[in-house]
Amino acid sequence: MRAPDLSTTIAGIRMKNPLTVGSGTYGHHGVFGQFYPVETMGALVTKTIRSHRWPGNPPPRVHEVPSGLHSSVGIPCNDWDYFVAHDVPILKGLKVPIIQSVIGRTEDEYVEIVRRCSELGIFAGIELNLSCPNTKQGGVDFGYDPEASFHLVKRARDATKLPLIAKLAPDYSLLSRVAKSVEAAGADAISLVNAPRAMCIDYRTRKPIIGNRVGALSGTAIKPMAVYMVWEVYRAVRVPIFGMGGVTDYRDVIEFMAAGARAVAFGTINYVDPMALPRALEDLTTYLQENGIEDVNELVGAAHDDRDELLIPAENRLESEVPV
Amino acid sequence: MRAPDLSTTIAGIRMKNPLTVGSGTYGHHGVFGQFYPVETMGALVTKTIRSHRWPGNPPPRVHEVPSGLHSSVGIPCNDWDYFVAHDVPILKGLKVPIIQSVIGRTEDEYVEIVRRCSELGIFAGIELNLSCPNTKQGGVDFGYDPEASFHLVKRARDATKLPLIAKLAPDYSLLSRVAKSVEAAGADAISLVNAPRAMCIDYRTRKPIIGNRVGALSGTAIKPMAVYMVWEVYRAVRVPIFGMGGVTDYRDVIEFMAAGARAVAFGTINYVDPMALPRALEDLTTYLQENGIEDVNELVGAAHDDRDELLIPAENRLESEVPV
Amino acid sequence: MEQVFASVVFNRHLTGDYWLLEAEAPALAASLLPGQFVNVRIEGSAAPYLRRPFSVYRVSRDRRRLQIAYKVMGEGTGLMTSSIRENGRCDLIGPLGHGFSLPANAKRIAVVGRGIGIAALPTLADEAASRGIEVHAFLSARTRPNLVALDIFAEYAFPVVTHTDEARANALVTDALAALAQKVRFDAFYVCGSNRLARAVHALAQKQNVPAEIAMEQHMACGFGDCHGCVIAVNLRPSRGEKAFKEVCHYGPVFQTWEVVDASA
Amino acid sequence: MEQVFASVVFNRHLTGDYWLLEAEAPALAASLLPGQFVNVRIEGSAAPYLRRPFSVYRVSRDRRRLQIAYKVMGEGTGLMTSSIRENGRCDLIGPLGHGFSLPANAKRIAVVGRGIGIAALPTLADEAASRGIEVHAFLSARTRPNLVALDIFAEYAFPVVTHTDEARANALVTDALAALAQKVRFDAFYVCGSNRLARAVHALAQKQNVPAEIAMEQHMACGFGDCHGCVIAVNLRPSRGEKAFKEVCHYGPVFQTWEVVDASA
Ligand SMILES: Cc1cc2nc3c(=O)[nH]c(=O)nc-3n(C[C@H](O)[C@H](O)[C@H](O)COP(=O)(O)OP(=O)(O)OC[C@H]3O[C@@H](n4cnc5c(N)ncnc54)[C@H](O)[C@@H]3O)c2cc1C
Ligand SMILES: Cc1cc2nc3c(=O)[nH]c(=O)nc-3n(C[C@H](O)[C@H](O)[C@H](O)COP(=O)(O)OP(=O)(O)OC[C@H]3O[C@@H](n4cnc5c(N)ncnc54)[C@H](O)[C@@H]3O)c2cc1C
Ligand SMILES: Cc1cc2nc3c(=O)[nH]c(=O)nc-3n(C[C@H](O)[C@H](O)[C@H](O)COP(=O)(O)O)c2cc1C
Ligand SMILES: Cc1cc2nc3c(=O)[nH]c(=O)nc-3n(C[C@H](O)[C@H](O)[C@H](O)COP(=O)(O)O)c2cc1C
Ligand code: FES
Ligand code: FES
Repeated sequence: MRAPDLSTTIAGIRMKNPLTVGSGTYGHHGVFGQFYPVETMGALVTKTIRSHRWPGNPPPRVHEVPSGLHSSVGIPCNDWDYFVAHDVPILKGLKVPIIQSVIGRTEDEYVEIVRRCSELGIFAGIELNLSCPNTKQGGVDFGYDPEASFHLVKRARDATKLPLIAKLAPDYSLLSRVAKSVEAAGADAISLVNAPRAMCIDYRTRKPIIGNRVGALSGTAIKPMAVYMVWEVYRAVRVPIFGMGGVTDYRDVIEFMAAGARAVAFGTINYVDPMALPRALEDLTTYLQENGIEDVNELVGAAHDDRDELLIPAENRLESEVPV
Repeated sequence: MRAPDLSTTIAGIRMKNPLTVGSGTYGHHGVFGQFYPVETMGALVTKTIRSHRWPGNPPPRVHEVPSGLHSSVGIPCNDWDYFVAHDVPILKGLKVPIIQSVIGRTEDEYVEIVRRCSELGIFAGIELNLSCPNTKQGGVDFGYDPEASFHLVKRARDATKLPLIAKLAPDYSLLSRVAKSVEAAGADAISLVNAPRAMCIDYRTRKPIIGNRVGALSGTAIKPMAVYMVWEVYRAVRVPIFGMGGVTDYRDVIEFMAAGARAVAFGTINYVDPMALPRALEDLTTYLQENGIEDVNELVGAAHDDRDELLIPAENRLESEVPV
Repeated sequence: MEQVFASVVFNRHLTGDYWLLEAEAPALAASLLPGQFVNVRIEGSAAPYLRRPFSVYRVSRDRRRLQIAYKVMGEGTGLMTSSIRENGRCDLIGPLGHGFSLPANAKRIAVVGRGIGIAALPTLADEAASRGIEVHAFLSARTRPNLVALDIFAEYAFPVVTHTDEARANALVTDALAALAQKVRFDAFYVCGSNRLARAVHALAQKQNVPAEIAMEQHMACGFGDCHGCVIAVNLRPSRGEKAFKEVCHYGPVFQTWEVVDASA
Repeated sequence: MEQVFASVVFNRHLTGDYWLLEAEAPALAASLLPGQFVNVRIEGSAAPYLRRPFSVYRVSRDRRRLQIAYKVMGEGTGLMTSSIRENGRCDLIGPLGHGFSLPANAKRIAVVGRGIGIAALPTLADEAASRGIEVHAFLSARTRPNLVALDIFAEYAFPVVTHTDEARANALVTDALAALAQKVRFDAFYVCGSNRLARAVHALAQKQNVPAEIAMEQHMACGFGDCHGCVIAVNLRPSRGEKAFKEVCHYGPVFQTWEVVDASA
């Protein structure tokens, strides 16, 4: 039997297989490939960077919960000159498409970091981490506000010719509307989910455990919600989706792809089982072979009986609903 | 040492302790107290009823996930006459405040079932399950729409003099706004969280596992998110909160109370460990004693260093923001 | 129905893919009726999350102990083999559900089981034997070692017809029953563990106008009627037509075959 | 640094609350430096979710095997006692972090440990012994059986001062060190397992102007620098002032005492 074709193109980025990593979950202080060659994956998504130095959140930053990780790292970051001097030369040497994740506290900061990253000429795409409170607009995350995310993505769109991926956090009420907003603003793909906000309180002290009080929840525990959200967004937009949230093995990869993801990211599992991605790649290949699937892209959206008979109502899909 | 005072009053309902059950997770076809006297708990929240007969969702309805339950039961319901003939006499016999949970597919259905339940004169309160798609308004759940939930609660408010509790599902972007809406509309308390939407896909068939395709996620897995949401809503509104989501033991009760819940509900755990609630009650009593806490209400909000130095920004708390 | 922390007498390999768990649980064993089940919690481990339902395989003569014969399928049953230990305890809820009914003046019945379905039949055989009813067993499995309970039917010298896929992949064990039923009269049929066998038994029962019961399975959350999770579609009348969802743990696991055969079609 | 599925030589109770795990892992053992650690995955169970970090307690002479001395604290270490079995395998990542450094011409050092902190010291003692450096050990624990590693220091006939809370609740084992340090010269101090002892050692080291190192602990997700989860606040200069967050798994676990003492205050 012919070897299945694992390659895919997402947001114009050609990947030799649909597997990648969640921003911030792979890569050691600029060192990649500690456990296997980084070229094993279809694309590398790097840790989110900012336009300025940032120490990150106070410890403790991580706390184990059943089937998951509760954490609040706060996206620590060196300054731009350090990044250029230290990280860029390393990234240049990698033979894998690199998607650089970026964040800002304001629209201007987002645009600035997008522009700088673009100019480096080494990235295959840029991922906008929209999980930052928009302090000018009442502190709701950009990614939780259809209008703010529209404007932000639109300005980032104007600042770069690179494929632009908007990364959304889990949400229920506005998820599809935000997805449509970023699509309308020119995002080439949507990445979801970022880790949802969460809190653990120590019953002895009755105070939050994590230094930042509010943290995130990631890992296996969030998978059923993440799969649902990919499924919902797949029905709401036409741009491709990077799916993630609790992926641990090839079965999860298939689950996310069937829900509608064209590429799938390994996140928290990289901390626990660093060989999870290469193993999943092997197992996925075997699965495709055993099931007579010649092209991995056939898996995309397979859980939808009929993509056009959409469960979320038609009104929500009207272009006019997108804030402009 | 004096025995600690476990009693609390929430939404005007006097409970001899702050423990209750999540709607739909306790009570067997109108039979209560299979494992322990229902009077053990501070209040009984019954399974959501509708104003009409409803078969519920097709099987399979339940599926185990790591640290949680994925389910879609669909709130099956007998008709009103059956409820009056069969359930009401049983409920009348219970010596515990009963909060009847209700749902409708339209505002009118909600109002109708609230009115009928009120007239029975046997309930201590009514919980509005807002997790129903508002088909007239694009299919978004009432509870995910600040305006729709405001109008709905307002009409329910006019239809009953009983304490009214609005039950919200997990959300990020609009949660506080919805909480403020229902408070402004006259809800006496907020119950959260209902189980968030989720999906599991069988990697072999690549189709959703649950008959309804979309289901809910409940149990331990959602606890860190639920605690966060209680914490956030506690900072956004002044009405008391019934906290729930993955509670398994007294430590979780303390966690939810410290986050801001005045009463705490046991949900999915009732299926697995039906004696969890009475055991938690005992352990909570010991904890209070060992920590020299004389009144259980002292736990409420203990995780907040300063309730008035609110993390969610002031703009979000303006009454003018509430849709009217 | 109650929750019991039963003390484990033994938990060991039985035959084929099966393990046999015996526990001291007088409160459950005393009142257990044939075909009822228990819901087992795997303690000391955060996973699995839910209980696991199992038919009671056997009750000791003094009605103090009960047995479960379980097939190692996935995570839960896998952990049961290692975590439930002799002299340890086992968290059980039971007896659950509605079991088999034996017609008042029955003389002879046929029980048909396949795979793990067979595990529901010994309690019925014991009850039948105690009432002097003759039981004919028709048992089917993938492989010979997976034919559990042969020893139990042998105890009573009840005739047993067996079938394995290794031997005759496409035949049905009910073929032998159909043939026999032309010669001797059965007062009731019981089937468990296979849709194909259920349809065959139901057809035969209809033709002969005798009652036929089937023990059903469905994924469960609670096992005691509180979650509404374990429904199957059932016919409300033998003539079909109107249908409803019914909880297997509460209205079943035993149903009339006409209630369930073709109900979800 | 690599992931290894080490074959388990034994895993048994050591003393007090401690267990001792020995595994065949030449790839890790060969390159391991004193004070480095490994991150253990508890296999075959969905919980716990994360790995558990442990100092390497000892490396065999042939540098093929390594040992971990672990205290049974919670779910993870509890499961380690039952799920890691002789001849089974153990999923390890290591060697991790930066370990202790011995000054070039050191003749005599003092190691101070309390509780599980003691488990980080034997690899240092072994290295010192091999370089002919004399080690004085000052070990403290809640109870006498929890004083692990006494046998190891005895092997080399290194002098050991012990302290238990049972015996003298409020005294510090460093009191003895401070007294001795007035008479003999130590070329370096090492401390692990207690903030109070760390402060005392640091003060002494400053007074005597000798280097002092401390092995730190922090809750970890990955253990190999990828998650930025295990930071502590550190002083960037001995004179204090500017501070930064540094990852214990990457920049530590061993730090200079001036880096960490009072840094988070
Ligand atoms: C009333 C009843 C009686 C049963 N009696 C027996 C018996 O006597 N002997 C025996 O070996 N098995 C019996 N089963 C089936 C048994 O419950 C499953 O094999 C077992 O739950 C599998 O658990 P697992 O974790 O090993 O498998 P997994 O496949 O990992 O389980 C995943 C989930 O699916 C559920 N599940 C899997 N298979 C079944 C099934 N067939 N029925 C219901 N839920 C299932 C599990 O409970 C769990 O929630 C019975 C089931 C029911 C409903
Ligand atoms: C670099 C390093 C070396 C260590 N060396 C040893 C050693 O040699 N012997 C030994 O007995 N212990 C050692 N520890 C502590 C050991 O990691 C914890 O005791 C263990 O993780 C507890 O796990 P648990 O599941 O039993 O406890 P739980 O309290 O249930 O663990 C819950 C969570 O907290 C974390 N945690 C709990 N205590 C600690 C701690 N002290 N440090 C870091 N994380 C913790 C766990 O890893 C887990 O994520 C070391 C820790 C670090 C960071
Ligand atoms: C410790 C940690 C750090 C993370 N850092 C980032 C980050 O810098 N940027 C980002 O977009 N997502 C970040 N994430 C989110 C992950 O990329 C991913 O979206 C999320 O964890 C869900 O996937 P998972 O459950 O597989 O981990 C981080 C997650 C964790 C746990
Ligand atoms: C099977 C099942 C049925 C439920 N039925 C209802 C219901 O009828 N009405 C309602 O408001 N919530 C219902 N819930 C939600 C619970 O009351 C609770 O809000 C949720 O499950 C979170 O708590 P838990 O994680 O402790 O279960 C149901 C949950 C489950 C798992
Ligand atoms: S399993 Fe809960 S109702 Fe049957
Ligand atoms: S534990 Fe992940 S960086 Fe240290």
